[in-house]
Amino acid sequence: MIWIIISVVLGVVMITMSVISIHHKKITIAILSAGGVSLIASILYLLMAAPDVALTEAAIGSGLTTFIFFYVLNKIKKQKHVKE
Amino acid sequence: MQNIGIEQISLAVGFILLLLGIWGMISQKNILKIIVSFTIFETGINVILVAIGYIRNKTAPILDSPELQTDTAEKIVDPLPQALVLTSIVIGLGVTALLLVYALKMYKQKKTLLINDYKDTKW
Amino acid sequence: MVNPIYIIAVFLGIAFSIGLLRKNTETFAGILSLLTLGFASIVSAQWFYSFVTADIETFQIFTTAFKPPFSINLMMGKDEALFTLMINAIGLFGGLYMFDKLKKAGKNSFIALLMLIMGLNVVVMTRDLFNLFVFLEISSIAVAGLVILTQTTKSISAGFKYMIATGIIAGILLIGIAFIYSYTGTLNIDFILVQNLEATKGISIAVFFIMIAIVLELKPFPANGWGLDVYSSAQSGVGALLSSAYATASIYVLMKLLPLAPENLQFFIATIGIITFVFSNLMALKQDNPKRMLGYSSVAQIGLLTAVIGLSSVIGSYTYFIVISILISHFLAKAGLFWISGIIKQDSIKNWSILRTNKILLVLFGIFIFSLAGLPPFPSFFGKWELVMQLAETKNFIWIFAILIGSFFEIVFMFRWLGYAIKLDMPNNEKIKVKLHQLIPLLFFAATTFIAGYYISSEHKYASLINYLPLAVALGFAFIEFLPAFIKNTLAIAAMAAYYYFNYESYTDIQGVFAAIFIIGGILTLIAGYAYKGKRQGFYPFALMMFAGLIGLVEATTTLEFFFAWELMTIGSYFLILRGKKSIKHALSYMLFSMGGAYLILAGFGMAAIGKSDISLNILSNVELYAPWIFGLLAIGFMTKTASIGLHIWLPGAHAEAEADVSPMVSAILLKAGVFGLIMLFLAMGEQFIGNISFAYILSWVAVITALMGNLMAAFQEDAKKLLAYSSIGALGYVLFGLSLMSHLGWLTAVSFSVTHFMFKALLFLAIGGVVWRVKTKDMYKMGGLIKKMPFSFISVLIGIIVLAGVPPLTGFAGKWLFFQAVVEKQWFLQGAILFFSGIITFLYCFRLIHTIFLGQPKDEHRNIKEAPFWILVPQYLILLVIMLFSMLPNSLLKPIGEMLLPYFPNGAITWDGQMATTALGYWNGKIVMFIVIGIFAVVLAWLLFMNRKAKKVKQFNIGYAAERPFLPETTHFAYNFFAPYQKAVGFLVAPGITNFWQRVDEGVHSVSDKFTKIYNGNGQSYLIHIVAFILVIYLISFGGF
Amino acid sequence: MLRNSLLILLILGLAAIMYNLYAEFTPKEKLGFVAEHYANNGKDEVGAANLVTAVVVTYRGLDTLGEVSILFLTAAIIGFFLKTKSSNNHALPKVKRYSEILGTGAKILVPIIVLLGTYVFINGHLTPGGGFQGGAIIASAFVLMLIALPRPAINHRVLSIIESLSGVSFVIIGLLGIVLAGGFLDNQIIGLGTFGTILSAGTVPIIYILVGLKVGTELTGIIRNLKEIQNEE
Repeated sequence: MIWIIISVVLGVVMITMSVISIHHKKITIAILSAGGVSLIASILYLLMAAPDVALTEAAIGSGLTTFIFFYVLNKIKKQKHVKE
Repeated sequence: MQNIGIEQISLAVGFILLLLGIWGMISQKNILKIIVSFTIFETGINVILVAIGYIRNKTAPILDSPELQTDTAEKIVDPLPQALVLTSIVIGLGVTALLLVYALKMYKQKKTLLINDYKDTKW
Repeated sequence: MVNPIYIIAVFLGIAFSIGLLRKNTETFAGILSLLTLGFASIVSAQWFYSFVTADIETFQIFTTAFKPPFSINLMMGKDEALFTLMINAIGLFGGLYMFDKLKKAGKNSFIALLMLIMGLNVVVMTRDLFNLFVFLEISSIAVAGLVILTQTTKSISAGFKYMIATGIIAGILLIGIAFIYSYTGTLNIDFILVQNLEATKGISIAVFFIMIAIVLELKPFPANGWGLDVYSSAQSGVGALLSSAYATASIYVLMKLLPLAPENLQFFIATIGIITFVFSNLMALKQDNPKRMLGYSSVAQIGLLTAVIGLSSVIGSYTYFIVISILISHFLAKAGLFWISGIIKQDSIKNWSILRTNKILLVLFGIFIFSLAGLPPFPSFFGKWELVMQLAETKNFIWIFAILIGSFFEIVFMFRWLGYAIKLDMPNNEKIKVKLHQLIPLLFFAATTFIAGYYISSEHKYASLINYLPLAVALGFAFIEFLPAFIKNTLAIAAMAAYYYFNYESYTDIQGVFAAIFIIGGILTLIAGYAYKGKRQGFYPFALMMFAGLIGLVEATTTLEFFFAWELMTIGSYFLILRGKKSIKHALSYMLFSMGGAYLILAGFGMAAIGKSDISLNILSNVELYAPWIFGLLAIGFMTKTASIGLHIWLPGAHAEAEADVSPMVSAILLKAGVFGLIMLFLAMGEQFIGNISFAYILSWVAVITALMGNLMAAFQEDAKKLLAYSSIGALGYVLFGLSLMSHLGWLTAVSFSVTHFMFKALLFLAIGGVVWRVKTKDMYKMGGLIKKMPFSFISVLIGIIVLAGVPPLTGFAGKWLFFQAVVEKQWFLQGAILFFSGIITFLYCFRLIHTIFLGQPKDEHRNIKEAPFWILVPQYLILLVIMLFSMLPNSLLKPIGEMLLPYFPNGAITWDGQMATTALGYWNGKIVMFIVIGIFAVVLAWLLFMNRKAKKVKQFNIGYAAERPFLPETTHFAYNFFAPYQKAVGFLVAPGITNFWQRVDEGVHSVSDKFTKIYNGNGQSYLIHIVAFILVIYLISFGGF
Repeated sequence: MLRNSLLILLILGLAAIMYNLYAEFTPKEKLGFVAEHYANNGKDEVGAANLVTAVVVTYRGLDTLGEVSILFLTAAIIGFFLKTKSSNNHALPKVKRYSEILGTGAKILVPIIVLLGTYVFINGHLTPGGGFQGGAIIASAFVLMLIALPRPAINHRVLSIIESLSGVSFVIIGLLGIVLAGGFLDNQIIGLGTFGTILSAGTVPIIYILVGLKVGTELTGIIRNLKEIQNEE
């Protein structure tokens, strides 16, 4: 029962974060929230007896992806600077 | 309430994420936001996949303790969807990285991130 | 045999090791990649060869030591062998074609190419759903990578759109796969199929998701903007890969997974396919950019294949044959066209005339266009034929209609393009340079197109019976194009004469008459070809192709042979017409009317074969179902060739603009093909009725109006050749009317008039052609008084118009005499009256023709003009000889024809007594009439000479103008607007209403096309919305609600 | 506004379809027949304690090969995509201010993270984790270096050699499976070893090490490429 409540909470948080990441004006917040969704998803995977997936999601989904996002964003921002 | 398990909640969450992702992709104008939405879409699919393989009250398919090594089929969750998700996540990373590089290059061309500004080929 | 797993292993091994190479080793990496692709091609070719020749068993490839469904397995069967062969071949040749581009982009681009082909290989071979997903992803990512070989804003944004769209599609596919796994416990396709899936909603939706994703991969209308953008912005080499390799693999996936789908979903898939086919071809009409046009065309072709596969439960065992033949054509031709467009590098098809600077490319271009358009002898011709036959057999007429409409649109844009390339003025003096590595793939694919066509036809029960000898001879002339024209002319005449000599005995009855018109007539007109100097490239192969088609018509015993010959004749004559000046428009409209007619014929043949065990032409004589429909379709189809009113607008331009010896070929000979078809049709099916009205009766009115209008329009022409062309329309009206009488006399006139019309029209066109050759203009008011300069031509024209006008003593009169007898006998007096009236008009234009050209004052600029070329005169006098013979001895022509007709129309025949013919209404003796007329003529001539013996000759320029020069000088010429008074009286009849009608149809279709293309607004997001909406709509339709 | 409401309708429609899938889904009580086979025989057939690894590396080895190829392909595409015209220009990037603390921290952390990653993929057949996870972890170590150090000592050439060699070795091991064992990618080229120890499950750990190396170098390569284009301007 407790796991169900936890999973519901996790689910609600994930949905909220994904709404934020889609609708928030600031792109950095959006990227971070998307990473957060991934991270919480990996907790959910743990609950569903999938440690392998959890590890992968944490390392790749929330870690590397977010990182590449920021790298590109950074790059784009710099270009904007160059232009102005 | 008794019939509801983690897998159903996860399944629901997965579907909602997937729909939110599609919503983001078709409603957001910013290319980066579209890509963010795409990652959420992918996460949704992955959650669905794992949920499909889950069986209540069973453990992870890692036979590290001796009691798991007999009658294993009765004791573990389905390892196959998990294997599929691993693949799916890695593919997702590849696609996302490539999309981001596209976005970068597109920005370099036109100095804008609005998808509406890239309508050079049409009709 | 090499285990196919080595294909994958070698691909991956080489791709991985390319990373090991140092910088500046791109060439080495490229050669390595090509070797790999070559290896893969050889392996699959080897398998395919074994499957074809040795009938070996399907080979299962297991990975790991475990059997499926526990591990992934691949399969190599005949289909897999063929499809991987195609994919590897396009990889190899596409790689070769793009070699320099890939090299420039760096060694990583070779990796992308290898990965694309490797992925598609696995996609074809794998039997595991998820494995399919993974390798499909590899391929689509590789495509996205190749799109940006040249980095422009267009290509990058197109790549982005492509990635994001395929991302969504892959996601949908993955959900479907996941739920299928959840329901069946396995991912192996074969094991899923044997489980006989229950039709619970969950399973249905899962299957729906898988199928819809596969369909979306095939880029269905309207959810395909992302694909089109890639086609139009990527390099043409990549377009070729996408169109030929990727689409081929996706089609195979659809074939593989189709059994998963319930029957109604299969039907919807087919519907999506056909809609895609029709609309994409429609939208291609508006395209100016060749690559985008090819993109639309690719999408359309794949749509057609989707439809065929979706209908496989209807089409049955023929599905495979149809799919393979259409696919192979598409595969080879689309790759070829994309490659050529990469060499030309022109963004507008209007600039494609530059293609002419390279003859080889031009020929290849033509081959690919024809192959794509489904014309013989290429594979898709047989595929489309069989498709229509099977759909007709199962009474799916709407499908036939849609397929033919779509194909027709395809013809429009393909042949407009071809016409532009061959005829438009060149923008500048640029020359096309082809590198060898670009040419080799093209040559190889073009050659394969022929081989594939031959192979496909040999697989077909009836196609294998077709006599390819005449076609082969015609194509053979393509290889001796370097010889001077007179050698080729001699060879062509010899070939035709030999063919006739060896075969004439086998032609019976009416066959024999038309064989004579076609072949002997062909030889006669070919003689005029000696007048041409130089090489005359591009003439002989097509002229002979046309004659091959005509011969094939006569010899055909099955509907397929007939249709094959019909198309062949159309191709050949299209090119002959295209050779003329200002011919782009006319040649295109000729092609469109011909193909439209051909499709009607095809549909008619299809319907006639319903319930029959074979497709012999005899089936027409015992049709049970839809007989009026079949008759109507075939009759209209044939009437496009006889240029009946409403379907005639192609003719005047086409015939008038043609070369001196081509005009008689297309006007005097080619039109008879339609007559032959109609005769065959009437003989087989007899009179058909819609309600109470006989088709023959309708036809009689069409014929009458055609005759009247044709002659009227002829009278108002300023252009001598146009006058003759319109006169042909009128004359064919007479023939049609004769047929529609359905009596012995009527048919006797029709058939004998066909022969006579050949003679006088050939004579007139040759004579006028000879005049035009010298005076360099076709406008009659610019000529005059040529009788002294060109007496021989004058005599030809004189005799020609006497026959044409049906004045005694020549053979035309015999025709007219019989004709009105037949009318009276049938008691169609109203029609008869109109015909009589139009006969009077004939006198008008005949008079004008001879008067304005040969009589009156000679023009200043024609002082030093010479007689028409000798070789153009020769056939004229040969024909004159025959005319005289037939006029003296009318029974030499009429009697045998009458005897031929006896079995069909035993009543009302003429009785012959020497040269004296007797009918129910009177008698006539050709010989005596001749002598009487000649006698009268001689007396009058003598009288005139005697009276004019004191006449004084005046110098020509004994006249003067008033001071002012008129605005349009020709308006003062007496021959200009010669029949102005008549024009005032009856001119309203010839107002270009019909031309305007077709013009409006054309504009209407194009504006619809334009409207539809607007959905592709270039916005990647809109494309995503299309995809989502597409899924939703198809779901709602196929599930009937949520 | 109209457009958005139409889009919402579209999503709602899609949601209705998804709801059907959700409502029809009944939680499973037991494994499907393929999964059951894996559960019961995986231990003897493959010898890997981590059944997910057994499935990934052996039963569905071809998928994994494809997966590795996807990353490889992505890296390759990004490679030529970002290849700039002035790639011969070896002008050193401007050295910006780098945090000393970050730099030192990175120097300490990187080996630890690499070690962790290595552990994760070496033990992939026994514990959660494997080539992909380990590779990603190693890549993140390099990412840290790329951010923290002014001129990180990552040799492009070495990276690509490791990447290629591990890829080629993967294929060769797969092919050895045909020659020496049951089929392509079969893991029983060498003995299965003792169940539950490092040296068990035949070639599974070897493959996972190769995958780990390959994934790690590929991901690093992608980021390095991004970084290079960044420095170029």
